[in-house]
Amino acid sequence: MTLLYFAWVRQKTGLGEEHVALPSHVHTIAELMEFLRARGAGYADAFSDPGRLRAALNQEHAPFHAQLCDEDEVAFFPPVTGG
Amino acid sequence: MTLLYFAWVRQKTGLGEEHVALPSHVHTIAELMEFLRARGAGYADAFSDPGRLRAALNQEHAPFHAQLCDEDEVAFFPPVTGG
Amino acid sequence: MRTLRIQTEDFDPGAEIRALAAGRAEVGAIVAFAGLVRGDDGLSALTLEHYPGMTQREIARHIEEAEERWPILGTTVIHRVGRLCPGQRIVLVAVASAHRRAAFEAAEFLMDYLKTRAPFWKQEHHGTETKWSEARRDDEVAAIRWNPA
Amino acid sequence: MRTLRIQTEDFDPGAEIRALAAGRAEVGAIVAFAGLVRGDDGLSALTLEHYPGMTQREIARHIEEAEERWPILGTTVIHRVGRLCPGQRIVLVAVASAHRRAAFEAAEFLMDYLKTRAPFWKQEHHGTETKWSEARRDDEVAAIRWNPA
Repeated sequence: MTLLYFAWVRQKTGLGEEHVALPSHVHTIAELMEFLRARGAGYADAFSDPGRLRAALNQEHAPFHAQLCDEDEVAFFPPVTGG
Repeated sequence: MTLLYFAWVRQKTGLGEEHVALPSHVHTIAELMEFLRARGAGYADAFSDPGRLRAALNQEHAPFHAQLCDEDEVAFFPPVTGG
Repeated sequence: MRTLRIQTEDFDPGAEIRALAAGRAEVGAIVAFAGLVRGDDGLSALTLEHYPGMTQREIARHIEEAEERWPILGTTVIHRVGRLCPGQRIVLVAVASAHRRAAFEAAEFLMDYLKTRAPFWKQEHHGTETKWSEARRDDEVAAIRWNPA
Repeated sequence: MRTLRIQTEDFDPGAEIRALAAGRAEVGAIVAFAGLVRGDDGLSALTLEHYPGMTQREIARHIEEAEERWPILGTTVIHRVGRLCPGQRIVLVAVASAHRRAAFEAAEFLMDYLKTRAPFWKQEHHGTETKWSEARRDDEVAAIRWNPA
């Protein structure tokens, strides 16, 4: 799947985009965040407080209980500030 | 006093501006309209229906009972249509 | 910063918008309204007439009222008179402010005044026919909403 | 007629306004909003980041919603991203309609969306200090007024 990070989430993970295989035990965005948190110090920092994050699934805002497939594009970012 | 006519009032009187001495028996805009109506066919037509006219006294909208002085500028016109 | 002109010549909306913001870092929002002559019902031209002394002072008074009601930083009002054909620009109102809400409201307030109560009269030309426009009810209602009795 | 661009380059409000009206005799009103970077609190620059795939489709969807809600004849939305300094233009929304009320309301609706819910993130540079802007409460309220629950 494609993962995108914006604003300070991108800064903390150290990258804007990456491609990962969806682990078999990860079915929701919440579980994906849990999985990502274990990938290193930057990720642990970025995903330490889910309340500060928002997610999009295939370019639409999505709640953390949304179900995932391996072809999905999932984005993580802080609440949008608008233009 | 200075009299100004706009839009179809100007067309009916045949002129946009004129200067007249305020007759001693004319004290209000209503009386001025009565006086003007007697000045010829074009004036009679222009002032035949006061309900279709509006007036301004010294460049401010004014009711027909407004009092006049000889130095005043009085304008007659149909209701404004805006720009 | 105030610009108010009644003129027969055309104007350049882009240049007026630039002038309102030029060198003023506190301006965050500019709302510009450009009005054009519509070619409805086979209209071939309009002729606009106004009462010059009254137009200037009434528009200036409404700009002052807008400045009192909203925190605006600059206003431009340009209105054309004379003969205008469909597609030609007839009026520009542009308002600068720190934030968008004030700029939107002040621009709409000024346009409602100009379109309903400013001392302009319009003659409509349809081919060889000519008639004077009547004052419109819905426009009166639009102006009244800023000054409920 | 729809124009939607997210770009780093500047734009020309006058040219965009002209393009919206060009050759269309049914357009009587154009409302244009130009947003500029304010130099408040010693701001030296902003850097805007966005989510390209989402920005385009969300803005397009809001333009469609505006077209359904108001009788509008054309819409232009241009939003800049990247590094912007105080005084620079950041956004343009322009709406053409037959009458002014629809153009004012649709332009304000689109601006409220862009300023509050569009997927942009802003980094504020004050000299050598840099911080991410927080989402603002009053803007959220402004967006909600178009969609009361």
